[in-house]
Amino acid sequence: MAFDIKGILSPFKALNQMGKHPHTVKFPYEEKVTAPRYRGLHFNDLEECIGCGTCSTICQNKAIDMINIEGIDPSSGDTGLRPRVDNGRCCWCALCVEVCPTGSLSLTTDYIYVTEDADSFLWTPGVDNPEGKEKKSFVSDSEHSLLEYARVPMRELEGSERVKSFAEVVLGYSEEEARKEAERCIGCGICTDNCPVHMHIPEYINAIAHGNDEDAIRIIYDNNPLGETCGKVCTRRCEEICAISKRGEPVAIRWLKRYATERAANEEMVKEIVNPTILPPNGHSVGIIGAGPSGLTAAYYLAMRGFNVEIYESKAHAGGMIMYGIPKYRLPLDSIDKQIEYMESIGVKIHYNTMVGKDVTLEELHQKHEAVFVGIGFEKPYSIGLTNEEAEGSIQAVNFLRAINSDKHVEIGDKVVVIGGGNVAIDAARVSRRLGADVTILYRRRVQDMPADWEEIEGAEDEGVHIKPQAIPLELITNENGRVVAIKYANAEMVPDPKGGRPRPKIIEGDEHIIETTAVIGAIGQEADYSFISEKIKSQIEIKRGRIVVNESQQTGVEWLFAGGDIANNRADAISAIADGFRATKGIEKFILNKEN
Amino acid sequence: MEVKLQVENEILDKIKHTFHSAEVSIPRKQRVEVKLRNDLIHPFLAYLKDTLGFKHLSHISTVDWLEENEIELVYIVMNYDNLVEVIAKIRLDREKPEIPTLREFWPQIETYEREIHEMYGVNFLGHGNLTDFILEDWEGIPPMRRDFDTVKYAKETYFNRPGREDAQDVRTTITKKSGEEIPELAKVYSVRHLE
Amino acid sequence: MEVSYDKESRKIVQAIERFARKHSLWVLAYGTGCGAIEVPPTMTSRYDAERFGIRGAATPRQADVLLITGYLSVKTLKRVIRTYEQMQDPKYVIGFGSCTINGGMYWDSYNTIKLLDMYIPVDVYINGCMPRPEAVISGFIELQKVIAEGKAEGARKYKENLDWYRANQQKIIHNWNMPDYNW
Amino acid sequence: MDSSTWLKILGYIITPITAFVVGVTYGGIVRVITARVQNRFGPPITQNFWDIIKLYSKKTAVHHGLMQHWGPVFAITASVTSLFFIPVLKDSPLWLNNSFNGDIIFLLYMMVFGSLGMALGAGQTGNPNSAIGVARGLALMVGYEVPFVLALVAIMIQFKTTSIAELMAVQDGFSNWLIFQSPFAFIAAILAFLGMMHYAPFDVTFAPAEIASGPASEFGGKYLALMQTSGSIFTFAKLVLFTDIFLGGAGDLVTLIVKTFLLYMIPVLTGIVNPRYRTEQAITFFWKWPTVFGIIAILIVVL
Amino acid sequence: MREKETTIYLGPQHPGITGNMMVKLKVTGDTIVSAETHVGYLHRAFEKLMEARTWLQCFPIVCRICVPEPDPNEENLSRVIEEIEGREVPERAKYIRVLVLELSRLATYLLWMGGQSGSMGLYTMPQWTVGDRDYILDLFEQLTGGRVYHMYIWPGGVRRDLPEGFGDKVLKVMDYLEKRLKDYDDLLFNNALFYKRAKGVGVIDKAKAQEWGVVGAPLRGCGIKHDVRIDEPYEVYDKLNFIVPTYEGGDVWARAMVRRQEFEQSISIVRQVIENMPGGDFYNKIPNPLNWRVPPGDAYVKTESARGEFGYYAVSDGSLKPRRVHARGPAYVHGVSLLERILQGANIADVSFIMNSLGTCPPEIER
Repeated sequence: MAFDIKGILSPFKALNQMGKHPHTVKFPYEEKVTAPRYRGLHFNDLEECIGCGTCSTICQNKAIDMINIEGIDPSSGDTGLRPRVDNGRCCWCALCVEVCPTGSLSLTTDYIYVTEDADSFLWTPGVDNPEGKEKKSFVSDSEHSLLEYARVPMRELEGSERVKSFAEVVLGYSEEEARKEAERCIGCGICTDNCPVHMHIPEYINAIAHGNDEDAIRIIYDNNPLGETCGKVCTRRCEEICAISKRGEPVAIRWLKRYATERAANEEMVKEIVNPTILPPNGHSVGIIGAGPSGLTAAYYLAMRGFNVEIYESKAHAGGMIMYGIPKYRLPLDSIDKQIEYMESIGVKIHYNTMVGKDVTLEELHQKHEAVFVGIGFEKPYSIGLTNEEAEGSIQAVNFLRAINSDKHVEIGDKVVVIGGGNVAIDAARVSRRLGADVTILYRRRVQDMPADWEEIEGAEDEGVHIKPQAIPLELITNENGRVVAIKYANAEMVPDPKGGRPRPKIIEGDEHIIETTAVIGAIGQEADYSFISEKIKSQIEIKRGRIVVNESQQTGVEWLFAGGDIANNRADAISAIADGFRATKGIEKFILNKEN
Repeated sequence: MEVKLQVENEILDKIKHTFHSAEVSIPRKQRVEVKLRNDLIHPFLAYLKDTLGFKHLSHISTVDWLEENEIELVYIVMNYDNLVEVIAKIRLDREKPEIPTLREFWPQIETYEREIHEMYGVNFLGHGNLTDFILEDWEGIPPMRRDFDTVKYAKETYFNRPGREDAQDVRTTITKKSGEEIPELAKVYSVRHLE
Repeated sequence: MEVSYDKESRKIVQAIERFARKHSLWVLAYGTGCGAIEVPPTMTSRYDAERFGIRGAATPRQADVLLITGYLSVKTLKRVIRTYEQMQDPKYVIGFGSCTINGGMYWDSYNTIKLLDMYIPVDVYINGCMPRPEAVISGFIELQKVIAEGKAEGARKYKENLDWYRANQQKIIHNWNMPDYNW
Repeated sequence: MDSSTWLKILGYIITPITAFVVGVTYGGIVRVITARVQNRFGPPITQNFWDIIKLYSKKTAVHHGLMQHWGPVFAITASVTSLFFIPVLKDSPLWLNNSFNGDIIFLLYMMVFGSLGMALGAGQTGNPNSAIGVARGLALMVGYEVPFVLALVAIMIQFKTTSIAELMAVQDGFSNWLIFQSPFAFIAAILAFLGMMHYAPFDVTFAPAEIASGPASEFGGKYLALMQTSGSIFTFAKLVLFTDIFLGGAGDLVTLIVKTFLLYMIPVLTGIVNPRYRTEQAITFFWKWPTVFGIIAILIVVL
Repeated sequence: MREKETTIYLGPQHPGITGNMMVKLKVTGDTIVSAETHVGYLHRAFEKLMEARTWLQCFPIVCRICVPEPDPNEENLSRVIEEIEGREVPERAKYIRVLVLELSRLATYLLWMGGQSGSMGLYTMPQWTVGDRDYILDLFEQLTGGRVYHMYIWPGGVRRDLPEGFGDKVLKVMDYLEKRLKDYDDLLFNNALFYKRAKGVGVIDKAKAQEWGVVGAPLRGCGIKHDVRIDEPYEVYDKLNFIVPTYEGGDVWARAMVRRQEFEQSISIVRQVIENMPGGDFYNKIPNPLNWRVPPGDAYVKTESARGEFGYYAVSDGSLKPRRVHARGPAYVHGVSLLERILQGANIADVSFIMNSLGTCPPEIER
């Protein structure tokens, strides 16, 4: 290659291109098909989207706003907001797509938008381009998504190991595991909506992710003094609507709470970390009946606000259902003690073994205190409604658990049948396993219909509990001593409910079986005992389906009487009771201070 | 691994032998990291270039350690014969960052120093041409310093297209609906992407 | 050369003028930002914008269209203003991509302007970061449409609101050492 | 006035218009051909008309001094005047124009006049690129004028005439074309022609990547339209001149168009596939081979 | 007689300028007495912006640092994070990264061929090469979803797996380019006028080359054989066969010849990569990007871009956001101090020509 005649003539060879057909794409008369994963304009599936705003968070251009859209109303697990993209900011990097927990957001093959109007670049994907649904190109399925859809597994005792003792089954997260799990959270806060207390979930998870466990504890204690209990046994409605759960396992909010609260090993540490501001005594006094979750919560926050709080507890130990209803392998005694002691340390007074109605009357309490909060819970079990129910060997689960938790011996033999499908039934079954019995659960409907937590059901199965679904008990068979020796049940099939409810079991005629048993434990529900309330007061309050009707600040028809927990809500779990207690705090404070003025 | 890092170790020994106060480490293959006293950077680079044969200046970087009130200068030089890169770090006082120019070693240092002067306000004594390089008529603190808030500056100086005021905060929307009250201490964690 | 046309012939002349303007868009060769990388493919064999009479012009005096290909740093803005003012009427500006509309990905940068239309009038915006050649061609087609409708009046707008534009420009260009815009 | 005068006046009107139309159309065709080599479709052939109309319709508000206004006017005057002295068609009173004895020499001056006018105009704009472009253009002119003049001198000596019409007359019949009668003069002239047409590798004057289109950099709108008009006419004039001198002229318009078009393709195709020279390289080039050929042509004639 | 000295501002609006910058030239006649580069027209304060963004959010930004060739930036940032973090990259991802890098090198060289010829008035060449580059961009679109800015390589691997039948498509384009390379040879590399223009122009002194910080093709055009791909092999370059061409002379011609040969080598590398593409994962997932912390530390990594050694220095303080990411492109030295030096004494006609041959890319100078 140099300056020679060949070099002069060589370029002229290029002229042969003249004969070739140009490779020009004759746009707009002829369109080049964009790639199947082209990153064009956004499309948002409005039905799928839950308005978590993660797209808006990840956008480094602050191009995405979450806005209210007509026709889309907030609901549980949906903020009602939808993203709007400012195409004057967007750079089509599709990070928003990669972090969308539901996969509703995607990019399309459309990309051309030309206009003279600079103000027309605000687009609400899905609203402005419904046709984008057919043109989706850059999507993020759970394989490609940047979010972590698998939960950090919780370490537990082996099933065979568990049944040997009442040692706590769940071992809790290590620091590293907790951080990793906390990092999965996208911080949207949708979960808080479903939490009865509205705990500050994203905040404390974020604090854990940042390595600030103490901040997490403080945030938890802001509206839940029984955080540790909730960390172990909460029914965690929050996880049901966790944004991550749309495509994967929800963030282990409960376990993270457990991790954080357990970082404070004893009550002094809790006090030191939480360091609550306790207002000086304001001279007012509140009486609380029942040291269950709702009563304790109300007591804690009232005490912090300077009230003189006295709790009247009929039993020897505080805690109510969390003390006596939950087996110790789920919630150890130490943990309860720690929480109670912490409360007592900030000035909550508890009168143990003081039964209202017997040792002291409600009217007396009213004399002594300006307001009274009732949180007695459901202690009286429903009867199972079978023949020979009163026979020896037929036990109520609540009584059974209470007895076991009070270190009393209950004779159940080696072959136990539990009737019911709720958490109490499972608890009773697992406790029976630990007492060495062979346990069968009879449940009317299918396994997936069981109201108990799936983790509990799995745990029970791991421990060797037989679950017999679609089995309707018919009668208890007693021996000559009047002792239950067998139970007769019939298999059932599921038939659709004519009213449109969930399918109902229907007995298959003739398909009856008998199981031999040494004890039958009934666990089909409880109710409250309102005998301590005098007729005069009873006539002023409204009791509906066994529950006292209260207003939004837990106030009953009698203005000084507040109620909470199982007797005031139909959710029957600790966190709802805590929520009631928390709300009652405000109601009581308002009531007393208003009265004063 | 020790055998493989022979060259690196030789260089490390030589540097240690010549500059006793230097902290030398080998972060990985083909890298030797040196932390130096400020006044030693001049002789150190001269030593590297003239004695050890580090002819190629790869990079000069600057890191602002606002919390420690220091500005770190990172010199990365490479030896094309044994393919090792030496990362030399010095730390200057952030209040009055001054260091003699190094432009006699490599002519292109002039460019680096002009930029560092402009972006971090480091004064290279004897440089002679510390004029505007990238910016034009810049007033105020050097923009790459960490205490310069670019978001605030941009907001004050430029315009934003209106029409986005109806944006809602997701967390606030939820709290409004549920009645949750986020305490002050938690609010810092409500913001995603914390500082 | 002032010839008084009657209304009808004035109309015909205007139609011819507009047709010629529409079909002969000379684009100033000034790559102000990163969108400039999609201009060569638009102008070369694969997309061949010359089919529409679009071609490059070396200097502002000869150019009809100024492409603002993305962000403008303050330093460039000063040159762009000067360039725009040097261009002869009728002149058009096309804003490329997000950066010209609302700052784009440099929304928090201390050195780039965010809204182009605060500084010079813009006739057509093209969506994208950066716009593909197809989008660029669509932009030109839109501009042709605007010209045919006689709505591309950026230059007039600029002249009429010169004070407002100047105020915005001088807000960020501290050292204003440019000649006056006097035509 | 007799009919021949009328015819002549008509010719004065028709010739520049034809030159303009043909020149501009050629420009359009060149753009299409270039596009085809470049693997694309290119603009419509009428594109250059729209360009020029658009340029005329542009407002022009640049003022750099009197010469800036006069430059393009000079250029167009020069090209039209040149055209008037070139017989477009053989033996046609309408198209013969003002051919007279000595018009070759006159044309040599006239063709330079336009460039000088442009140079003066561009020089006044104060744009350094223009100044450099002008300097380059003039230097290049010095380069290609040498072989061009040598070739013409050789022909003038050979046929003892300075009239184009007479030269056309001697080229009766295909084999009598000057391209065959004096090939060395033709080679020298055609190489100079490459430079004259300002296509690569001799487009140093306008080189956009170097000096932003050189002399024209400050000219927009109507000035540029004038320059383009004059360029189109001038291109046609040069093509006709070369056809007349070397290719035996043309008896009818079709022949003329075929011949000029083929001739035009030489610089065009060279331009498409070649980069440009640096100015001094270009001048060196002209002073080397083309000049040698020119001298050989003269020597052959003289000896 | 001393001629009068004139000052010429080449740019920022000038057809011959690569990107948006300005060269202030003092000339006498056609000869340049001194040159001064003025940059800053494209300064977007990337490094400042990155300090305010999380590590992942930096990715859409870094590819804008060098507009014609964004991939080395993504590669560098990914690798610098991986080095600080100690994150492993699956083998398949490494191969895909090499594929992307080499395709982008081919695209850049095609653009360069166009620029180099366009700057000397050979306008047919850019029409061809930029048009053909589009086929590579089409490949990128298939692979990454974006034509120019891919945002494809990121820490832990790549963003998406190869689409169905992608290998065949790549090989088809490679065959086409190889065929076209013959046309390019005819038009440009065998062109006598190109030789005449390029030979002896913009000479870099071989003895000074290293000291002046010359890297990439200009360095190899001086006869010095250095390439990051063999000096400090990253990804899987140590498993691929390719030669690093060198040429003596240090002028535009030598640089052009080096690039032309590297063009062939890149085609060969792409073929090898497609042939040896292993199966398995393409991505080692990072944690949830909203909570992704990179442990404290710093690292310097470099990549051989089409224009030379491209280095990234990054410092993490353990938070969600980088403390500092500093990009050092080859043009930082080439486009400023080197250009100023070798323009002295050059012809004014060659400014843009030399600039193109050095691969000056203003956006990476000022970032």
